[in-house]
Amino acid sequence: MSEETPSIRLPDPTRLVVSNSPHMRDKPTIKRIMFTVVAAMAPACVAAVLFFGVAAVQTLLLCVLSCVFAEEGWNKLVKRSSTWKDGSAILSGILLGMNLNAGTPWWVCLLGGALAMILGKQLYGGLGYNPFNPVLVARVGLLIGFPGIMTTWDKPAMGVMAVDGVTAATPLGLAPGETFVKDMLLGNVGGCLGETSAIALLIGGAILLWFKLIKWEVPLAFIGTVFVITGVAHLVNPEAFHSPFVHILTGGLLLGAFFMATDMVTSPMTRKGCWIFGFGCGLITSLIRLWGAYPEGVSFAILFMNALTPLIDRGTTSKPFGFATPVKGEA
Amino acid sequence: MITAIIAVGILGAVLGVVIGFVAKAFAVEVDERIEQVEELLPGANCGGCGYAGCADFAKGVVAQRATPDQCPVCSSEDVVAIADYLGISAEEKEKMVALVRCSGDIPNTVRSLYNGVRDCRSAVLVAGGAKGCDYGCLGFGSCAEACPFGAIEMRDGLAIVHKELCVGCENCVAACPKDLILMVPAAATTHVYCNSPEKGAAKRAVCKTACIACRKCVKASGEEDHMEIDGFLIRSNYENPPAAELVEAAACPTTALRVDTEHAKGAYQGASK
Amino acid sequence: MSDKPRKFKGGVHPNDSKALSAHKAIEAAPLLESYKVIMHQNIGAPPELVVKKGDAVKKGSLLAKAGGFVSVPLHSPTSGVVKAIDKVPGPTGISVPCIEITADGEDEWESPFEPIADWKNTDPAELKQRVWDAGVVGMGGAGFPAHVKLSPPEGKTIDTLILNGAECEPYLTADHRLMLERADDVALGCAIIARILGLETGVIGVENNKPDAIAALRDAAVKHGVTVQALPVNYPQGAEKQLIYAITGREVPVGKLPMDVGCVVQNVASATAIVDAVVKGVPSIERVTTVTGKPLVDPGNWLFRIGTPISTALELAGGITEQPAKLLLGGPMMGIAQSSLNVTVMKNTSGVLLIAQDEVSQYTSEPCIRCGRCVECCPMSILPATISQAVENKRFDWAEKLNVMACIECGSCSYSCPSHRPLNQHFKRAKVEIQAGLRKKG
Amino acid sequence: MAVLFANQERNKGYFIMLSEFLVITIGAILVNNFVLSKFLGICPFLGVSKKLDTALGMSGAVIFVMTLASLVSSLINQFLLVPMGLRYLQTLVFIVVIASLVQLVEIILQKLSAKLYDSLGIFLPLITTNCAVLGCVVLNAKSAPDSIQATWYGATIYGFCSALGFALALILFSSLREKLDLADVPKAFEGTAISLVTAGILAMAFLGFSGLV
Repeated sequence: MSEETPSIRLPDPTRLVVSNSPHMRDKPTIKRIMFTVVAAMAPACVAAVLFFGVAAVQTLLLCVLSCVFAEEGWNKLVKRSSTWKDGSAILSGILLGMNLNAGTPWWVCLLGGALAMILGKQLYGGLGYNPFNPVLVARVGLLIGFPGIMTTWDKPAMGVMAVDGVTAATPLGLAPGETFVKDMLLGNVGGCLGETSAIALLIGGAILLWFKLIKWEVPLAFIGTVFVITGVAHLVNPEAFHSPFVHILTGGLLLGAFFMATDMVTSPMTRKGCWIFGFGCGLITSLIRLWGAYPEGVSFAILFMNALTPLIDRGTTSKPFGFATPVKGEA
Repeated sequence: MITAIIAVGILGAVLGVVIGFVAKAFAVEVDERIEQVEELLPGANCGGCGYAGCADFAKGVVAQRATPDQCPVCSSEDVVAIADYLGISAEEKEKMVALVRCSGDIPNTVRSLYNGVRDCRSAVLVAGGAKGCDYGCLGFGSCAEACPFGAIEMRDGLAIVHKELCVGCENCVAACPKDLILMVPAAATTHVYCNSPEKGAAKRAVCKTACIACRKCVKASGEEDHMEIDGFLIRSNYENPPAAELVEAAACPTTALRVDTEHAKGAYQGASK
Repeated sequence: MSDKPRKFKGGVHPNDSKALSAHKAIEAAPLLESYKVIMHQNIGAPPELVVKKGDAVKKGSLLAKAGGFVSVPLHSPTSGVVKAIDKVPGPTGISVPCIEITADGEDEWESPFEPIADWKNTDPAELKQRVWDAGVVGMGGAGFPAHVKLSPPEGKTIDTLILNGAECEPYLTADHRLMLERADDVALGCAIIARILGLETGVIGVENNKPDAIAALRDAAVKHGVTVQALPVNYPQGAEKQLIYAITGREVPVGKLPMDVGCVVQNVASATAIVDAVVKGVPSIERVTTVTGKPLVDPGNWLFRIGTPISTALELAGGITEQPAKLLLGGPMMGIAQSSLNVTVMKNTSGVLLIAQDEVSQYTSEPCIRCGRCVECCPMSILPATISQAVENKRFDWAEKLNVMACIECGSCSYSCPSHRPLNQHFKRAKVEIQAGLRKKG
Repeated sequence: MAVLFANQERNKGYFIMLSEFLVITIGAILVNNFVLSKFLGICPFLGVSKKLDTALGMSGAVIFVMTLASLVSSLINQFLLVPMGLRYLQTLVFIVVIASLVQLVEIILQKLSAKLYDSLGIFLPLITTNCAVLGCVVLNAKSAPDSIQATWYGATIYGFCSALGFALALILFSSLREKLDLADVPKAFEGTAISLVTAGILAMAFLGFSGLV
């Protein structure tokens, strides 16, 4: 007892923390999640640099820097605590870079970063509150503002560390019938930095799925819907419409399906909601690609579905445990 | 020209008949007096009257379920105006203000380390909150948030009522999970800022400004009966409230006895241990 | 009843850390000089005091009698004198009244009732009365009077008895040791409760991570005509509603009790307390409690009498090697943090746990990033993220619409939240506010 | 079935009509959305979008008024104003029709759902001056004489679909605003400011549909 063993050390009650249960926390933090996604982007970044050379490095760096500085500048301006270290601004920067083409002028990159971080995110109160994917807000904003710049793509030149100034159209803009499947898998086609190498994007997507950072329902429903709709269109009229494989492997579909549509903040939380979300993205993308004025519809589709997300979440809440069975012998 | 007049005229007549018919079929009675009373009310929707906002209160007043003076915000002239409008008599009532019966700000109290939602009603669900004293102000400002008139200031983790801004709506009373807030006559100026029924030593262990029931103030008030003794706690007798001079005469050793305006200015320091 | 238990939706898998104390046999704590028995140890009405200051009491003497149907009597843990009716810090942090007993060291026994050896031929009503007289409460944590659960109201038929031996809380091993060392009594308790309810048999549900306890129970169960059901390891497997679902496939409707789906759930520790009360004539004055945590020198399981201060429990475990961040009563998922060592062991104190500084950092709440992890793991299938945002904005009407009342406060959502949001505290608050609102409405 | 396919010529006519309806529907709801690409009816769009429930009520009211106004105005225009050479009275007559319809909705709503009536408040009578309703009616009256919109059924469908487009924008926007209610928006941007930003981004998203029809 206490008299026999006075040397026993007991906790100092004044240094005990009181807080609500639970008193254990799982390991993942926002920072960890963000940097895992950054790591998942790495293969696509490497592929982009391989194909587009120094210009790709420049675009990516500019975007990341502008995002980080825009976020920090805003936080300073409205006197909020610094948030760039959580990694979300860096991730947005990389994603924005992947959505631009290699030869994008420096000022467009900077403007894009500011649009994404301030208009798309900080005006709403920062991470977690933005209803739209900030990167897509920036991309669509730039696309509407500078359609010329945003739709001229450099032709990739494997191994050449400088852009030769030759431009190429995205395969979606070319006449159907030509097949690029092998080139597209590797990434040897025109397009934005992140739109070219399907294999690199698939590796990244696999990483995200492995760490359970994205819900598999979204990319599956998204890509599946595009495949089915464009497939039917291609079967009906192969002259006018590309084969579904072209649709899947080209443009920002893989990038969008794995990295943009799955953004946690702006996609539904429920599994059922994710199916609907993915299906909606796929449907709108296909509509715009097949009949719309823009050759590419992924950004618009995701942005539109972002707006639908609160409604989807509301409509797909599953019945709480204990609501499923009626009470026996009671009205 | 004629055709135009006739066409528009017929059109108007037809539409008028339809609307008239529908208006009759779907008629709803509205008492105009309700709107008038609502105009006269302050429109703060503070709920201090016990009704859900001013519109609801106006309905109650017109239906004679409530009396105009139940509105804590209305000045007496407003009350008379409403009463005159409805042709009922108005009674004068004494103005009441809120009193936070605690003086334990951060420098004067022992606190436990608390990690969680910074809101009194949430904090009190976890280990009784963040202060050593079970009865004291938690200092997360739920009352200040509840006050529609900005009369409560949070200073050093203690809620302080600015009497001149308080209209007596009692929203803060319901907001405090520790039942610390008492409505007292605005005329009373001197209060004991403590609400702990614990023994003196137990109180002193956690707070430097607790009332330790030394009864100096009771003695100083002499025969006048200004103070009430309630176990280990002394209160002002609000039937016969003490004057500000009592504070000096009593020389409260813990400064729990205070004049409200001076308290709001932060003029008191806790007793050194 | 299927052989394979169902898996309830959601749940988390925290590191269980049970190895610290799972191998330590239950030791009886030595007799102390004084005990501070907290008066109100059950959910429901507080008991009424029957002793006064200066009274001499024996071990087992009645200290307070039940203050209503949903209330249980309180008995003295040892012989001695009632020194004072005092106050001690209660488990929720607020000081509560207690009866302080100075032990005379004799530990003289006075049974308040006779043992019932032939329980098989005793009237179930008498057995139930005995459970009440002995002051048995739900010893898993809630402290709900056991006899109330055994008294289904008119018109409700009970067809399943479940003994809860899941012990899904990390760190805790008290039930594990109890099931291992007193397997026979656990099975016997199950049989006695079954008789009170008029049932033939009962099921003992045990999580798969206690294979030795399952083996021991299986042998004993055959003897007493009850069955043992191994359950998958998934927190909160031991929550009443999830346990009933796992074993019977029935969902207890929100706001209803297990009785409403024909089930009664008792903790295994309550079952042994009932055996003590019926067969040995001993009231509920002691319990097995795990004293554990990484900062402790020698964690283990002890048989404490009620009223033992936590400081004594920590001394028995050899004291600490480093200052812990938190002291908890109960497990790390649902336990209550304490800021005083004067809290005493109660009938429902299943564990005394120290959490090391490096195990739980002081967290700051960050905005929700809508990752959906809380939605995935919520065993009640509600939307924790949305509800917490509603509560943050004081929109309790909204929270109610989102079924916050279904929340069982298991803490899985807060555990899994990467933004470290105090979700559970928000829900607790919302439930209190909504209930207060309902009371106001009448 | 055989009868249906017997008259090739007539079937072709149906098909063309059907595709024309489709064009009107998609055009009015998505591509030329009244709120987000024509920027008509912004007043209730911002005014009653704070809560989803009121937005739903407002949507219902607008759908009712816009469909009926299109039908009635088209009939009056086609069979009264045009034959009598009173085209110059169009605006006047349309406003009278809309005002009466709004009055009807108001009276009926006050009786049937006083709560919704209260929450819509001033915006209910303001449907009268809602440029979306008048715009829709005027667009019908101004459409090419051989287009489907010039017929009374085409006009009604156009009115109904335009109202649906308005409802879609309003409901989307209100669900977003409910979410914004919980957001930690900087003080300077709280309320209408952030709502307008959101409306802008929503309009950008709708821009993607351009060229669909």
